[in-house]
Formats: sequence, C-alpha cells, structure tokens
Amino acid sequence: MSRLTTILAGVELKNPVIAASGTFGFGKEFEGYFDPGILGGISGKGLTLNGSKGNKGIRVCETPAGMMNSIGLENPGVEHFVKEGCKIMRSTGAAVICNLGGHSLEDYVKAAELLNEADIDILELNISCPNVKEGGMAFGMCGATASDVVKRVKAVTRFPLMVKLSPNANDIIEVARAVEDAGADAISLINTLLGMKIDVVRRKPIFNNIYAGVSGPAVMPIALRMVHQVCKAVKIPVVGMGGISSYTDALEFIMAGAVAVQVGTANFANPYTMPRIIEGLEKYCIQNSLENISEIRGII
Amino acid sequence: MSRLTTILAGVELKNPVIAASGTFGFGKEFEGYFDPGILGGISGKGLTLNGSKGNKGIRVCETPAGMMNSIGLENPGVEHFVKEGCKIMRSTGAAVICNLGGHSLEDYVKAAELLNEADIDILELNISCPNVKEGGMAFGMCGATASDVVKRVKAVTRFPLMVKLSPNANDIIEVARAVEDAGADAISLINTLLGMKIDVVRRKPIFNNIYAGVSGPAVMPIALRMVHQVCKAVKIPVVGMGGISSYTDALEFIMAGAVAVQVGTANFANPYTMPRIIEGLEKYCIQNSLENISEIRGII
Amino acid sequence: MPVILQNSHVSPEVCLMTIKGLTGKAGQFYMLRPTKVLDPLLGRPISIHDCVDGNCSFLYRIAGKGTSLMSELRAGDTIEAYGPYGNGFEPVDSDIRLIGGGIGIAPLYFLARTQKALYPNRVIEAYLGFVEKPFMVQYFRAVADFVYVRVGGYITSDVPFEENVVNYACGPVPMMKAAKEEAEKKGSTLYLSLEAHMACGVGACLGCTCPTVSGNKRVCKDGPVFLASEVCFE
Amino acid sequence: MPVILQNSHVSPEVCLMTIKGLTGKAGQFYMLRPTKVLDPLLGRPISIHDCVDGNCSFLYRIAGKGTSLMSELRAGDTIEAYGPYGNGFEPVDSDIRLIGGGIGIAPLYFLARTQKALYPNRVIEAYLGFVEKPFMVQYFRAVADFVYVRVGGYITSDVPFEENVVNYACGPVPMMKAAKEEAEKKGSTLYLSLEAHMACGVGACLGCTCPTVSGNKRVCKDGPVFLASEVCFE
Ligand SMILES: Cc1cc2nc3c(=O)[nH]c(=O)nc-3n(C[C@H](O)[C@H](O)[C@H](O)COP(=O)(O)OP(=O)(O)OC[C@H]3O[C@@H](n4cnc5c(N)ncnc54)[C@H](O)[C@@H]3O)c2cc1C
Ligand SMILES: Cc1cc2nc3c(=O)[nH]c(=O)nc-3n(C[C@H](O)[C@H](O)[C@H](O)COP(=O)(O)OP(=O)(O)OC[C@H]3O[C@@H](n4cnc5c(N)ncnc54)[C@H](O)[C@@H]3O)c2cc1C
Ligand SMILES: Cc1cc2nc3c(=O)[nH]c(=O)nc-3n(C[C@H](O)[C@H](O)[C@H](O)COP(=O)(O)O)c2cc1C
Ligand SMILES: Cc1cc2nc3c(=O)[nH]c(=O)nc-3n(C[C@H](O)[C@H](O)[C@H](O)COP(=O)(O)O)c2cc1C
Ligand code: FES
Ligand code: FES
Repeated sequence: MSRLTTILAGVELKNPVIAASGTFGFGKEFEGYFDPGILGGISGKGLTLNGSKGNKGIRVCETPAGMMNSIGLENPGVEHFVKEGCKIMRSTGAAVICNLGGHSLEDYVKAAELLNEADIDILELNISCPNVKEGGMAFGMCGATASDVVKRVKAVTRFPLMVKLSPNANDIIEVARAVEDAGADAISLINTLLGMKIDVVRRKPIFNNIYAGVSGPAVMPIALRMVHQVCKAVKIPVVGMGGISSYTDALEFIMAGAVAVQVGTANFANPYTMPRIIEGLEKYCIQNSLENISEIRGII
Repeated sequence: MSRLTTILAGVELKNPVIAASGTFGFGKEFEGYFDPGILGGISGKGLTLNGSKGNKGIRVCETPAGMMNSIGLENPGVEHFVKEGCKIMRSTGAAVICNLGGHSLEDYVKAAELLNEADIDILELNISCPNVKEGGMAFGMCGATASDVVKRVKAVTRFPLMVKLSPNANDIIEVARAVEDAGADAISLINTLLGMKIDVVRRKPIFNNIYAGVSGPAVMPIALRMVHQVCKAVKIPVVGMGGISSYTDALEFIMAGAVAVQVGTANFANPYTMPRIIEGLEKYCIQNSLENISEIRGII
Repeated sequence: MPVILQNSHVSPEVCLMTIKGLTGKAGQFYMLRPTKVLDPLLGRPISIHDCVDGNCSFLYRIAGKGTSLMSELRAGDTIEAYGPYGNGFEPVDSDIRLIGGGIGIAPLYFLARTQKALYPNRVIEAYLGFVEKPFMVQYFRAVADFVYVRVGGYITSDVPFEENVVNYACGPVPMMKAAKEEAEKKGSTLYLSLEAHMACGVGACLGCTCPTVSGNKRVCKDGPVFLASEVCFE
Repeated sequence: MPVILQNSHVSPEVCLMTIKGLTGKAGQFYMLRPTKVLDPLLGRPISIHDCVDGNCSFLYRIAGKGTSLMSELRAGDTIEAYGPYGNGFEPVDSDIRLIGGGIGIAPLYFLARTQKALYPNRVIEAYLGFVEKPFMVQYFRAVADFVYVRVGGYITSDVPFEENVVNYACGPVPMMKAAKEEAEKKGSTLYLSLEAHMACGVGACLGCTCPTVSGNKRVCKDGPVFLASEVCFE
C-alpha cells in the first residue's frame, strides 16, 4: 500500500485522483501527455441506453475562470460500451468507472442490467446532467426521485454504485441522505451548475438549450462547500469534484471529507493537470509524514 | 428622458446601473474616482435593527475570478442610518436604496417601521445574507418564510419594496413567485452563493463561519440563469446582479429581462467599473438606435 | 514551457508569432494559452502557419480576450502550447488551389510552401479574400504560382472550380458553405478546414463536433480538415 | 494606465518596482493589479516604499499568485494602480525608531528618508529583523543614524523602548503584538502599520476591519497605521 492508495466502495485505487466523466473520453485521448494508468480511476463519458448524437449548436464556451458545456450526453450507447468502450478503459490500467445517464427510470434500469456484462469496477449513476431535455438532472433535483432510481438500479447492478449529485438540487443534503438510504455505495459531486450566457451581438443565448452546465475553477468554492455538507451528512464515501486544478485544490476536498477527487475542466486547460496533482499529493504526504493520504481526510 | 432612464418600482433612475449593497459603503467611498451622482442608484450596506460589529477573523478572500466574503452585516444600525446614513446617501444625487437585513421577523418589521422616518427611495429587503448565524438567508430559502416576512414588512413600510433573493434557495422560482404574491414591488438577485475555502497549510477553513458568500465574475453564468428564470416567472420588475464587470455583462442581464442591474465585486477590482458600464450602455443605445435601453429588455 | 521567439503585428488586427521547439504539419493546430492564471482558462486553437527548423509560427487575428493577451507577449516570454492537434491537410498528387478568407489564409500558407518545396512542378494557385486591407499576400506570392486577391464580396465567386485541381478552403462559415456548393456543382474536390469552439483539443470532450454524412465528427481530432462532401452544415 | 519604469529582484523572493506618475506619503499604500484579466481579481495592497519625482517604488515579497505575476512585469509594461490609500504615518516632533520585520521594512524606508530630509538633526534608528538573508539594509544605512540588523529570532527583544522616542513597527502579527507589549511596559509611543485582507481599499466593503479600543476600524481607510495602544489583537 502506498501513501496514496485509496479504497473507494471496496475498490482499490492507486491514488485518489480520478478523471471526471465527460472530460476524458474513454481513457485514451490524453495518452500523448501521460500514461492514463497512473490515475486512480477514469470515469468514462456518460452513457445512455441507446446512445445519442448530443446537442446541436455551440457546445462549449468559456466563462471567467470556468467554462460551460452543453454536450447533451453524446455517446455510443451501452451496447457499444459493453463490447468496446469498457475494454479500452480497462486497458489503461486505471480503475474503470462507468458513468450512466438516462431519460427515464426504465432506461436506467435496462442500461444497468446490460452493463452487468461489462468489465468495469464502479457504476457512477449520473442523475445530474443538466444538458438533456428529458430525465437527466430531473432525477437528482429532490430526494424522492433520486431514491427511486437508486433503489431500482441498485437492485439490478452487480457493481458498487456511486451516485453523482447535482448542485442544482433543491437541497443537496436531502438528496445525499436519500441516496444513501436507497443503497448507494458512494456519492460523487458536483456535476455542473446550471448557467446561461448570452451573445449580445446576436441577441441570442449562446446555447441552443438556453441553459448549460458551468464547471471549472470558478465553481470550486461552491463545490467544496457542498462536498463538505454532504460529507457531514452521510456515512458512505464521497468523491469530490468541481474546479480542481492543483494538488492543493485536491487537498481542500480531501480535508473537507472526500475519499477521492475527480478532475474535469482543468484537464482541458492543461493536459498535465492530473499527473501534477498526483505528484503533488505524494510529495505532500512525504513532507507531512503521512503514511496515507486518508490521515487528513475530513479533518475539517 | 434619456436613453438610459429607467423606472424601477415607480422610482426614476438616471440609468439602470446601481451600486450593490455592501460593496459601496453609504455612497461616498469611491468619490475619489467618480461622482456617485452619475449612478442610477446606490444600495447601502445592509442594515440590521440594532447594528452589528460583524464577523471576526478573515472577512474577504479571493477565489478564481471571484471572491468570498464573510462580513456578517457589520453596520451602524437603523437609528444611525435614519439620522445620518440616509442623508449621506441622498447627498450623492443617486436614487437611495436602503438594504435591510434581520435576525427575526420582529427585527425586520421594527426596522422597517423606523425606516419610515428615513429619506430613501426604495427599501431592499435582504432575506439572503449567508453570513449571519440567525435569520438572514434562512428567510429566503423557501417561499413560505419569504412570503411571511415580505407581507409583514410590506404592511408597515411606506416605500416601494424590493426583495433580494438568495441563489442558495431551494427553488428560487418558487421563492420569487411567493415574494411577488406577498406584495413585493420588485425583486433583486442574486446575493452571494454559499461557498467554502480551506487553508491547507493551517488545515482550517479560511473563515470563522466555515462557509462564506461567493461573488464576482466567476458566478455570473449562474446569476444570469437565475435572473432569466425569475424574469420569466414574475411580472414585477427584476434587478439583476452577480459578477457584472462590463457593459456587455450588463446587457446580458437586461436582455435576460432585468430592468436594472447592480454591480458589486467588480468595483473592488476596478473602481471605474460603474462609470464605464454607464458609458458603454449609452454608446450601445446610440449605435443600435435605441430610444431607450428598455427596448432590448427581456428579448431572450 | 515553450518560448516565444518573435511576435509582431502584420496589420493592426493580425499578428505573427513564432514559438520555439514546436513541430507539426500543414493543417494541424495548437492550443495556445497566453496566461499562467485561470482566466482565460481554455487554450485557443490556432493553426500552424509555418514550421521552420523546429519552430512554428502562428498567424492570428485579435478576436477577443485570449488573442488580445497573446498579442501582448514578447520575444523571450513563455506560452503554453499543446499540440500539434488534428489531422492536417491530406496530400494529393495534383495541382492545388488554396481559397482563404481573412484569417483563414493562416494554415494555407504552410501547405503551399511545403507542397511547392516537394513538387516544384505542380501548380499552386491562391485565391485570397479580405473584408478590408489584405495582409500576408507577399508571402503567398513567394510560394504560389498564381495569387488572386479580392477585397470585399465573396472570393468563392471568383474561383473556377475545375475538376482536375484539388481545392483547400479555410475561412468564415458562409464562405466555406459557398465553396462547398460551387465545388459540388462543378464536381471539383474540396477540402475544408473547419472551426469550432474547443475545450480539450484531443477528442475527449465532444465540445467541437460537427455533423457529417457519417455521423458526428470531432473537429479537433477527426478534423479540422474534412472533405467538403462529407460536411453537413447546420 | 500607469507604466512600470523598473522592476527587479533585490533577493530571490523580494522585488523592487517603480511605477510612473504615482504619489503619496509614507505609510500609505496602493492596490496593485498586475493583470488585465479577471484572475487574479482583486488588487494587492502594497505600501509605498519611496516616492521620488512623482514616481513611486514598491518593495514586495513574492507571496502568491498576484505578487508572482507582478514580479514578471517589466519596464514599459502597464499595471493597474489605485491609491494612494490609507492614513500614512503620523508625523511627530521627536527622534524616531523604525522596527521592521521582513518585508515589513517596506514602508519604513520612505518614512526614514523623508523625515531625515525634513529634520536632519533628529535621530533616526532602524531595527530590522529578518528570518534569513537581510535585504535593503544599505538603503536604511544611507538615511538612518543607526541601523541594527537581526537575523532569526525576535527583533523586538533587542529594541530599547524608551519614552522619548516614537516607534514605528511593521511586520508579522506576532512581532507587532510583541512590540505592543514591550512598548506598553516601557510607556513608549508605538505606531503599528497593520495588514488585513482587503477587497476595496477605500473603506467601502468592511473586509479589512480590525478591532480597536474604539470599535472596529477599517485598516484600509482609518489605517493602516494605528497607535499600538488602540489596537486589540484578537
Ligand atoms: C482548428 C482551428 C484553427 C484556427 N486557426 C486560427 C488561426 O490560425 N488564426 C486565427 O486567428 N484564428 C484561428 N482560429 C480561430 C481562433 O481559435 C479564435 O479566433 C480564438 O479562439 C478566439 O479567442 P479569443 O480569446 O481571442 O476570443 P474570445 O471570444 O474571447 O474567446 C472565447 C472562447 O471562444 C472560443 N472561440 C472564439 N471564437 C472562436 C472561433 N472562431 N473558433 C473557435 N473557437 C472560438 C475561444 O477559443 C475561447 O474558448 C482557429 C480555430 C480553430 C477551431
Ligand atoms: C496595507 C498593506 C500594505 C502592504 N504592503 C506590502 C508591501 O509593501 N510589500 C509586500 O510585499 N507586501 C505588502 N503587504 C502584503 C501584501 O498585500 C500580500 O503579501 C499580497 O497581497 C499577497 O498577494 P499574492 O497574490 O501574492 O498572494 P495570494 O495568497 O495569492 O493572495 C490571495 C489573496 O489574499 C490576499 N492576501 C494574501 N496575503 C495577504 C497579506 N499578508 N495581507 C493582506 N492580504 C493578503 C491578497 O491580497 C489576495 O486578495 C501589505 C498588506 C497590506 C494590507
Ligand atoms: C465537457 C464536459 C462534459 C461532461 N460530461 C459529463 C457526463 O457525461 N457525465 C457526467 O456525469 N458529468 C459530465 N460532466 C461533468 C464533470 O464530470 C464534472 O462533474 C464537472 O465538470 C465539475 O468538475 P470540473 O469543474 O473539474 O470540470 C461534464 C463536464 C464537462 C466540462
Ligand atoms: C463584501 C461584500 C459585502 C456584501 N454585503 C451585502 C449586504 O450587506 N447586503 C446585501 O444584500 N448584499 C451584500 N452583498 C452581496 C452583493 O450586494 C451582491 O448581491 C453580490 O456580491 C453579487 O454581486 P457581484 O458579483 O456584482 O458582487 C455583499 C457582497 C460583498 C462582496
Ligand atoms: S475540443 Fe474536445 S473533443 Fe474536440
Ligand atoms: S478593504 Fe474594503 S473597507 Fe477596507
């Protein structure tokens, strides 16, 4: 066991640094910069049962110290993932997290069943995507609907179930507790915050869907607060994310109680972000004589 | 009537640019940079019935493209404001908006009564301050409590009543509607988003209260989305704010439906921010042949 | 971090910057980040304008925040540069014609220069359209056999899309749409270098997809160069 | 926007920057913003280190994001500079003693130089404490009658706080606390130049308040210089 080894919902990760869903393809895209096998885990692009072409129009734009996206869960579908996607991910050597979105309860359950055929380590249930018209975030807005979908998926999946919460929920603590009670093995948060941008020259919203998801360093203080609140509210492990771009950012989340962190937007600004965070955490442990990074977990 | 003249809850403003509460003292502090009389309005530092020394410890810190504050409503109290504060504000020549916070229903009502003696134009009810232990934001978290305090204050005040909403509310649309039904003459939003920052060296939260309020350009996409949502949901005028730092930012809010805007954090980064926004809006109207800025209001 | 060797204006709105130690082929691009801080956050996709002795130059128009900061950098400063990204222009064995609109001429120069060096006997024509004052035209004159310049209007309406020449166009979307239509009418082969808002540049985020006859393609990874016949403009 | 005339290291961690066209008096400060973008967002409060011919110089330690960017600016670059802010040092008619800890020596030099110029016969003593290598000591030697340097430990323990000399201290909080205690014991007058996280610099945000015997005061507007006897350290 090294200083960074982390157990998440029964799965051993080399370190607590995970590539965030939707920002790292299926694990190979950043290979030109570093071996993805050094990562604790990789959460793949969000899948939906039958796949999707995603949204039309502009899909990403920059905001101050952040960005917005309206990808709309473009993905090749669960079947394709079972056959190919999961193998590509497995070949990286990092723990494989399958991120699953859906438009209806039935979609989620059906997809989870099919995914039992896939070679993955953790199923991350995305009930927080703000960029699809039906379902998506709607499931994560309040405890009751969240609980429903978690129970149903938990009943069919053979994998540890991590549920990804929306910062747009009415009461994220209530949702977290509901999800825990419904049998989730872990919680991850935050997905993107619902935002808007207007092109004042064209006098139109930038995005066809009008609203889109905000991520990146700009949202980190909000994400950290929510992660801290949820860590205090539940007993299951929490994976924190939202704006992490340096190892000190990661430390803040771990001190706030996160077992592991995910890194998304910052990978775009600098593809070396995650290897640097891992190095930074390793050095931090050595300099502070920590046998394992978990020693500072939740000290706040 | 000039191109920028704006009517807000029956009050004529020279232009739709208002200094945000808590960021512009009682109106004189930036005089070294520009005549505050050029502003549409000034919202003074949030008052509480008996005044307060505010919070201890660090009160402001920077975040990526934003900042956090935990001032805790330090203020000289309503009585002092009636005697002196409002006169200072009146002497600027800008419309005078009195921002009122409170720790209990009784506080709000008592203070609103006392304020009837003051020379102000609009009462801005702050039910969204995240930095005080009792009351504050609690009133703005859901429609029922918000409605209560608005009704009570509306019943006693002789001024147009603008209610300032919290982005941390469970459902800001529900709160906005409740506030409208309760008799508010206008709505302003957003107050700061609840956030957190940790000093990893000291292994302590930066702020004594652990959480604090996030503001500045970083939050603008979120603020704009909420303003758009609220504008679509209510008929009373909406004053938008959150991260505005340029005239194009202000235009985005106006296109989203805001009658006027407030500018807070950006004044700190550059004290000329508001005069530049006013100039920019004026030029925009000329270049786009608008008789009045309201012609583009809510076009999205 | 890569060091800037030179950065100067070629017109009030257009700059030419050379960065040390970068390589790539014609049609590829780099994501350039002119700051060390978090705003602006994302890299800006900028095509390789030329590549000599292991240094790349970039021709860019000051369009907004990022390119404006870029224009203020000076020799000796460092810049984050990730790449080379994208497929680049497909080499062909025929005469070629470059159709550039405004700053869209940037990647075409590199193609012209390298093709001329490899195949001195093939004919290279350049049709360059500008809204106002032309820039960099002398560069094209030095490597192309024929340079046609138009100021105002549509450069595409002047291009004879014959069959035996392969066309490469880069410019504003309306221009590329027009080029596609003309080329299709005349049965002429046309490659387009597309633009899209990008976040990652490596094919990971799906932020830059464009619809094609064979489904969504990522402009950053599967492109930016596509056969016009494959592209479905929205 | 103000132009930088000169900016160079005086030690690996400390730089001296001169900005054109700024004025102010000893003990006042400017809010300096080294970027044109939104990150870092807030100005950094930096004391005037000297002011000659209408140009101000600033001595600053590279502490984080903002000062690090500042250190990369060069002569000819522009910088946003808002000020002068704050009350400045109270002039007195007695001998004076400066007590500086680390970068806290920055504002004291300007006080020493101007006081010496005005009152050549008054005695100026400087007690300068450093954690490691001292810097800028020669500057103080040029204007003070007596310069005492300590490396490591508390400079305050070496200061004789007699009654007839007015003391001015600037440095880390523990040092200023110790100075206050010593001065109170000996009945000696002491001014402290305080630090606080600031947002506006003009007294508008109440971000920088410190508790004093007469209630909260704003470090940016009512200070940064306070009589030690007024300050209540938390
Ligand atoms: C493959 C490719 C190659 C390009 N090559 C060149 C080149 O050689 N020279 C050149 O001048 N320009 C080129 N562009 C366009 C260039 O990327 C944009 O002009 C630039 O990103 C604008 O950034 P900004 O910060 O100045 O503008 P801002 O408007 O402040 O940018 C805000 C955001 O929008 C994005 N954005 C804005 N305009 C565009 C655009 N037209 N295309 C893609 N993203 C945009 C930016 O990347 C940034 O993320 C290329 C674009 C692509 C996709
Ligand atoms: C009145 C006054 C005068 C000062 N004069 C000098 C001087 O002459 N030379 C000098 O080197 N330093 C001086 N300081 C301290 C200087 O302001 C900080 O070192 C600097 O703000 C750190 O900024 P940063 O971006 O490098 O650090 P970061 O840690 O990245 O800064 C993040 C935020 O915290 C604030 N901050 C961090 N440290 C301090 C601090 N110690 N005091 C106040 N705010 C802080 C920053 O202003 C910024 O808003 C002075 C401070 C005050 C209040
Ligand atoms: C381009 C993009 C695509 C995303 N796609 C997904 C997705 O498919 N599923 C999901 O759960 N989250 C998705 N997210 C959200 C991220 O996984 C992450 O929760 C969020 O961006 C906050 O982290 P960050 O600030 O580090 O990016 C996406 C984010 C971005 C920027
Ligand atoms: C230092 C500071 C103090 C504030 N004090 C108050 C206050 O007293 N009352 C209030 O209603 N809002 C207060 N706010 C919130 C602002 O008025 C505004 O709603 C918020 O900062 C978002 O706008 P901005 O991003 O332009 O700053 C304060 C904000 C800051 C940064
Ligand atoms: S920019 Fe991310 S996939 Fe193309
Ligand atoms: S920094 Fe705003 S009051 Fe002092």
